[in-house]
Amino acid sequence: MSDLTVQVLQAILALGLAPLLTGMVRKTKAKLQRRRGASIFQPYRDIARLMRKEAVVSHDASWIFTAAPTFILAATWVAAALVPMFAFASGLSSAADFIVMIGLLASARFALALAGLDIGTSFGGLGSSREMLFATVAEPAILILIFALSLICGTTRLLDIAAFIQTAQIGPHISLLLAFAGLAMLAVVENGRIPVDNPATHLELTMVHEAMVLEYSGRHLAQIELAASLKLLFYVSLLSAVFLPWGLAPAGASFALIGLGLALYFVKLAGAAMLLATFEISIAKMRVFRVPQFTGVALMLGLLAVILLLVSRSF
Amino acid sequence: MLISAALICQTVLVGIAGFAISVSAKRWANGIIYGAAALVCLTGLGIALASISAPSALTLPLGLPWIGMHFRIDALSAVFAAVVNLGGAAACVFAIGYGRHEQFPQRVLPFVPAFLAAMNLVVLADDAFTFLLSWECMSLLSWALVVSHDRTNENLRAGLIYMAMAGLGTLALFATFALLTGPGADFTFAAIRSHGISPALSGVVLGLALLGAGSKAGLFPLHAWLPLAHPAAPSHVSALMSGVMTKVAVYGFVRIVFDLMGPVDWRLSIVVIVIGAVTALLGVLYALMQHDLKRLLAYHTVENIGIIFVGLGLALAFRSSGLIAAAALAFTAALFHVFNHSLFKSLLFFGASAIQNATGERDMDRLGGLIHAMPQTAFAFLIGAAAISALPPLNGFASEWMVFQAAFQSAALPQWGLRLIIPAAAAVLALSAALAAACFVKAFGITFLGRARSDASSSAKEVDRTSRFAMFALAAGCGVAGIAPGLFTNLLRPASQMLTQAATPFATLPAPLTPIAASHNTYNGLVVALGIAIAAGLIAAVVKAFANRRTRRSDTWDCGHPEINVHAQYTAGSFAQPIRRVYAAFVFRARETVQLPPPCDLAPARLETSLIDPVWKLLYAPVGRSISVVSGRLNPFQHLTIRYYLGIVFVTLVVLLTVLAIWP
Amino acid sequence: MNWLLLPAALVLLLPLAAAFLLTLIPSYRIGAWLNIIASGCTFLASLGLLSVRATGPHGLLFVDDLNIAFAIITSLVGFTTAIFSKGYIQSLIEIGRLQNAHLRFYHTMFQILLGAMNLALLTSITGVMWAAIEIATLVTVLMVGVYRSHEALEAAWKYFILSSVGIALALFGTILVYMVAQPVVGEGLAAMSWVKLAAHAGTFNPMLSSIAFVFILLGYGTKAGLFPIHAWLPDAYAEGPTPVAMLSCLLLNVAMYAILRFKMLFAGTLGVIPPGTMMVTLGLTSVIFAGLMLYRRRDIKRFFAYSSIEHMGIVAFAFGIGGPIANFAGLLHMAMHALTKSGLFYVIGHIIRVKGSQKFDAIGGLTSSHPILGWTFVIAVVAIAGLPPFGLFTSEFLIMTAAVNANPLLAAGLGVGLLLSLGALFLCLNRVAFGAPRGALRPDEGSLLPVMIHLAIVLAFGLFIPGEVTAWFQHVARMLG
Amino acid sequence: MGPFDIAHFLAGLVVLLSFALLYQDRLPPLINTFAAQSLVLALSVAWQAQAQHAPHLLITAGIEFCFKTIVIPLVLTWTIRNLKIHRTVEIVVSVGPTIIAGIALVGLSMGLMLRAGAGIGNLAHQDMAFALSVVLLGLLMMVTRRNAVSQVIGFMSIENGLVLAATGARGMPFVVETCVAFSVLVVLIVIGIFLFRIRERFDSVDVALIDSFRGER
Repeated sequence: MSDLTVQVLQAILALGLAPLLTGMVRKTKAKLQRRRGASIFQPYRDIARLMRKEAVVSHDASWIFTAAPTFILAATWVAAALVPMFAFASGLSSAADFIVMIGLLASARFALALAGLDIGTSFGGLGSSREMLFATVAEPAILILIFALSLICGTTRLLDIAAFIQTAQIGPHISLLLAFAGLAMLAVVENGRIPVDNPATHLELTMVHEAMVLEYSGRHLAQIELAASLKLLFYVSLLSAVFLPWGLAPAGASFALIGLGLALYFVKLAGAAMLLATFEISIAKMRVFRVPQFTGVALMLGLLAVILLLVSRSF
Repeated sequence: MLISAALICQTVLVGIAGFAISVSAKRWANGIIYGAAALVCLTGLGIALASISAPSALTLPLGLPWIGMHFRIDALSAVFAAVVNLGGAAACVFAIGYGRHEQFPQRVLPFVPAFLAAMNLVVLADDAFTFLLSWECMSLLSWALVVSHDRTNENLRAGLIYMAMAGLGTLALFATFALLTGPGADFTFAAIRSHGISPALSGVVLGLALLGAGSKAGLFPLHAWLPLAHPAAPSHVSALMSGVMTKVAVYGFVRIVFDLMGPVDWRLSIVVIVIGAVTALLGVLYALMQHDLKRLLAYHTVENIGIIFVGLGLALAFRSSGLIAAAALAFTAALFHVFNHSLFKSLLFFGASAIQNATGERDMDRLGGLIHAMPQTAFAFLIGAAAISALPPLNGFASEWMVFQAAFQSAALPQWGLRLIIPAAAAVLALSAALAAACFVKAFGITFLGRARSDASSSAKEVDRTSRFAMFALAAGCGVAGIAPGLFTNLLRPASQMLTQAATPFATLPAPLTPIAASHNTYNGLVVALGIAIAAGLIAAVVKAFANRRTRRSDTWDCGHPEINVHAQYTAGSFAQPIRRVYAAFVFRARETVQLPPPCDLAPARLETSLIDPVWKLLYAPVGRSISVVSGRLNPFQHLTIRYYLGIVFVTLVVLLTVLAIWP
Repeated sequence: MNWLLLPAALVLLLPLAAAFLLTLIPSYRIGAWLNIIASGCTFLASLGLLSVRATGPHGLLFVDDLNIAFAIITSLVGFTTAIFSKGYIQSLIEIGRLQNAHLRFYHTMFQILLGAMNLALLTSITGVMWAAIEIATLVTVLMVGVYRSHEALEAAWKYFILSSVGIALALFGTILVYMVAQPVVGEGLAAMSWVKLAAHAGTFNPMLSSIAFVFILLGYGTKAGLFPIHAWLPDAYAEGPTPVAMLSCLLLNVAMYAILRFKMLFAGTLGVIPPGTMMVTLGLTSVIFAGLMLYRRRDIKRFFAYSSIEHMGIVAFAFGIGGPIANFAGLLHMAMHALTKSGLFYVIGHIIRVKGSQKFDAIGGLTSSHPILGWTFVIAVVAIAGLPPFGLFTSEFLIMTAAVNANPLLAAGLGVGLLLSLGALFLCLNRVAFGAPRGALRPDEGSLLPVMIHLAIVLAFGLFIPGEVTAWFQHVARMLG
Repeated sequence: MGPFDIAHFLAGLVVLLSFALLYQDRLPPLINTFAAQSLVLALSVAWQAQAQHAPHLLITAGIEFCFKTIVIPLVLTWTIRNLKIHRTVEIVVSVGPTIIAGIALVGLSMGLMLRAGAGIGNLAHQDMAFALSVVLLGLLMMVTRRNAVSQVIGFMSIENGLVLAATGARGMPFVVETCVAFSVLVVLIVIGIFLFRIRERFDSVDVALIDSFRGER
């Protein structure tokens, strides 16, 4: 199958699977909390419902407010589409590396924060300023982790990283482990999951993401919700691509291999959902000003990984 | 001969300045002067671009009689000349409209063209004397512009501090060139290059160069004058000083350290990297604490200068270990960032001055909701803000991405010290980038979004056409440089070939930007931009097709409190509060005190925050104090009676004689 | 004697003749004109000196490249000062601060001062130079006291006592020099003539010559206003008439010239302490001290008096460092400073006339209230601050370069001093030239042309130094060793 | 005893008399001591005149004698009487330390000249040493005494030192002229004291002004 088709397939699949992942997480949480919970397809229904509703926009809103959701979704989507999910699609891999993906998410965040400020409510401001605070701690951590990865694999291109991990016999590399832990923590922070933020709450003191999108409704909200779950999917497939790339079909592989890749990918998604849900119900939400420390741990892990690598290389 | 053409341009600029002196009072003067200056700058830009690949030199029988005035335009100076003239042209075009609101045109008009000429001459100079002459003229003319609105004391104070720092820098450069030249009096760069410099001295020279160029570029802790002086000047001049003059300072550093000094020890590169990283971080932290828009922008200049110096430091480190490909990458990244910063910083200052014209306000806490009144300015400013926050697919991201790629090459360095410091520096850069994003969410959000916080901002009008044209031109530049960075890195190849003996691979559109080799990491702004566009298009189409298209305009949800006060919105201070609490508590000893009124008292509760600027507290204030103390102690010398003076003469005589008597 | 020395004779005789005439002329208007004309002729005659470059000694006079330079600067500044003093005197008469009788006296003294300074420059005998400088000093004392106000008399008296002691020291130094030279050169006039002495330079008794130089340095240094023997200078500048301040700039030069001559003699001898070291020490302390003092001044004339001390310090420093570059720079600096500073005092004279006071509190916002005067002042201050594109920038650049290569620590000290004065000068600009106008707003009558001329020359030298001048200065620099 | 010994002896006497000047604490005897010093100086100059076969030095001697030994002292005494200057010398540093300082200065000048030693005649440089010490002692006096009169006398003793030096230097030209030129200074100072009615000290023209005006306040 040609690169481009795989690429397109990935893009569509990412968009299509994102709500499913969210649904799975919710379902698992409900089960673990001894609730029946909504079906794993509930997110699709929500989005459809929102699409059907009319959009309510404040008098004070500017074009930023209405344009932001589309841009956010688009940027996140491009980022997600560039992550190898089930096969090596080198079609656009030369266009963007790990840093670019982070940059794309940063652009999305920038737009979201502006949208939060656009109405001029204190909720929006609160959400934006906290979101940006989290970002300031998260981004250096991510960069250091990328640094560690590039030290291990000699590249920052996700495809090559995945390929390297898949083929090279590095075994259980301690720095790799550290990097994994760090990235996982960052994924939690970036997606505003418990303990950092609670996507299910509407209690103003605790919410960050929800505070920014409080004013949204109808199709705008739908796009934002979709973007949120897409971001989650992005991180899950990122982690799986970097740290368990096994099963990724090589470029130009046969349908069989791609099918295998797909199957494995679903398994990975389900596993990730399980893990996330378990993690979330087993921990309490923390205070806003503890979050930088939480992220700081990730940063430390990254630095530790780098230093270990340097030591192992120089001696 | 290109160089002579360039020099003629400068002469014309000086001529325009002279003409401006006589006519500046007239109403029509503004347009003509700035228009002419803009044309000359565009010509200069053309010359610069033409001479990137065709260096040329010229010697005039001026200056020091035994060497004359040497001028030369090579790959490096051509790049910087291009930056200078581009920024100059933009500023002049902007000023055609903006300058009409100038209060004292006769204090501004004559100096701007001369200032441009001086900056050009710095870049073109090819001997130490000419370089320093133009350098100091540049400082002097910009000082005149800083104090052009001389009725406010802070402007005068800013001018004073600026001039003192400039003097310090110039003296440092005197010493630098004196050491480079040696006892002889042949100050031509060629001669300096020929006899090189002893390794023992290279450390001193680098330190002096950092002092000299850094004080003008705004390296920490020499940046103190910058946020005072840049906002004090008329806004298009602020744009010139921030966007262009700091780049001339960078040029001075590059010329001295990369070109004249010859090989540099790797230990010295650590100094540059560390200073750069510290500057970047503290610059953006300072910026976050501001609520004056122009001062915020000035502090961001400090941050970006830090990023540039990190790039230069990396280049030095790689070059000292012979990793020329990596060195070329780092060097190109730094120069590319120089170019990008000049674009978006000018753009942002234009936006700020447009706001100042429309509202008469610089304090963000008295603005807000301007996007409704001035949509086009808002859009241009948004582009600039996104670019300076290093967001793809704009140009700021492209250059910072290259810096990061360069940092990733550090694994190949033999010195473990560098291999430990460079990742840390990279992390600091990422942190400052994230903080910059936060800062510009604040700057744009508080200024343009939300609801108007004062009548001034609610009754604002869009600025005139030429000003908008200048802004959009620069915004377009940011876009193009972000989508097709290859176009610009190609222009930098001769310079990097000259100074690092290597260059980044030649980029042909639509091929991606390749730092080292095509097999390695690459970034294609075009594809990313297209991807976003296509995705957005698809989404929009889908939404249009399937979603409910009705939109109801209604009031903001007020949580049940009717008519929310505009002051309930987040302000610059409150937006920065979490960041202040996390970061500034340590750096600036930020303290918050809440005073709640006693129960049943309707007085408002007060939240007071206090910041302490460590640099002023620990460096500048003591100097000033010691000067006044010492001069105070010595002052009585002026009030003595004749007999005491005779006593002094007597003592001096006896002391000298005694010295003679006991001298071995 | 050789007809070639005609210009030299003229330079000396013209002022004396003029002085004699001026004593006879009652009307101060004619007097002022005559004063101008005489000074003008003297200036032309001094230009004539260029034609007799480097002809050896002729009796009491001799001309070489070194003293031509000084003579020309002296008579040029004397000329412009005369022009300035005409308008200045007019205004003083109108205020009634001076009477006609004083003016007769004043003009006579003016010419005598010029003549004495030229004599000190052109004579070939150490003793005659001493006498000439003494006369110049006494005349300056009388001119400083011409206002008869308490402050003026105080200043004059202070100046008088201190400089008489200085003169005594200088005389003792001169005698010592004779003692030093006598065994080598032989008795009589020979042991006092520059040429003979210069011929035997380097063969003198080192200890004795060091002692002699100490006395010379302190004696003439008092005139040159070097720290710590500068005390008279600010008072004399501030309390005397402005033209006197302008002429004092010249007296400083003359004193420095004397010191230089003696340094040339002893530089060669392996003195116990080389003369250069002493000059560098005094110069550096003067620069830093003056730089600090500038911050405490409240009187514009005193302020620039201290700036003069600073610049003489720089010059002494440069010559102390020695070597072709530093000496060249020292000469350039001296010339440029004389021109710039006298021009500056010219502007200040106008400012004081406009504002009717010389206190900073009463002067402000000139660029707004009197644009031309204000901006001229700004330019002059920029020039005196050693900023481009003016001549002092070139000289300071060369001095710093030489100093860095000679001894970085000294260079650092000089840098501190320069920085201090730079800050003070711009502080002064903020007070005087910018901000809201303060003080009286009388219109400024009288032309600023002479200042323009001075500044134009300084500007020209900042950008382009004519080849002849260069060769000439370089030759002098080589003479200075 | 040889010619130089006498010159030497007279020069030593002059130094001794400078010490005497330092020692005096009342004005009239101070003036008289100065007159004595000038007299001795005149003698030594005259001696030098015949020793060096330089008749013009006799003129100098004459000037010294008439002017400094007779005229000036008379004028000063007259001044004291007319201006009602009270007679005690106001001393800053008391006599004892001053004398010790003076001795130190003489030692200094001796040391300097001895180091200079070679080159100039053996006795000539001792004369120089004496002259130098007279100059220094005169300065010391000007610095440590407050009265205008005593300071004038200090200044004139400096001049004595100069004359001693000038005449000590063999065949120095312009000695006479120099003496005249210098005496002009002295006269001017004395006139100044009259003019400004300086009673006690010439720190300031007008004592009342010392506080109001010094440099700037």
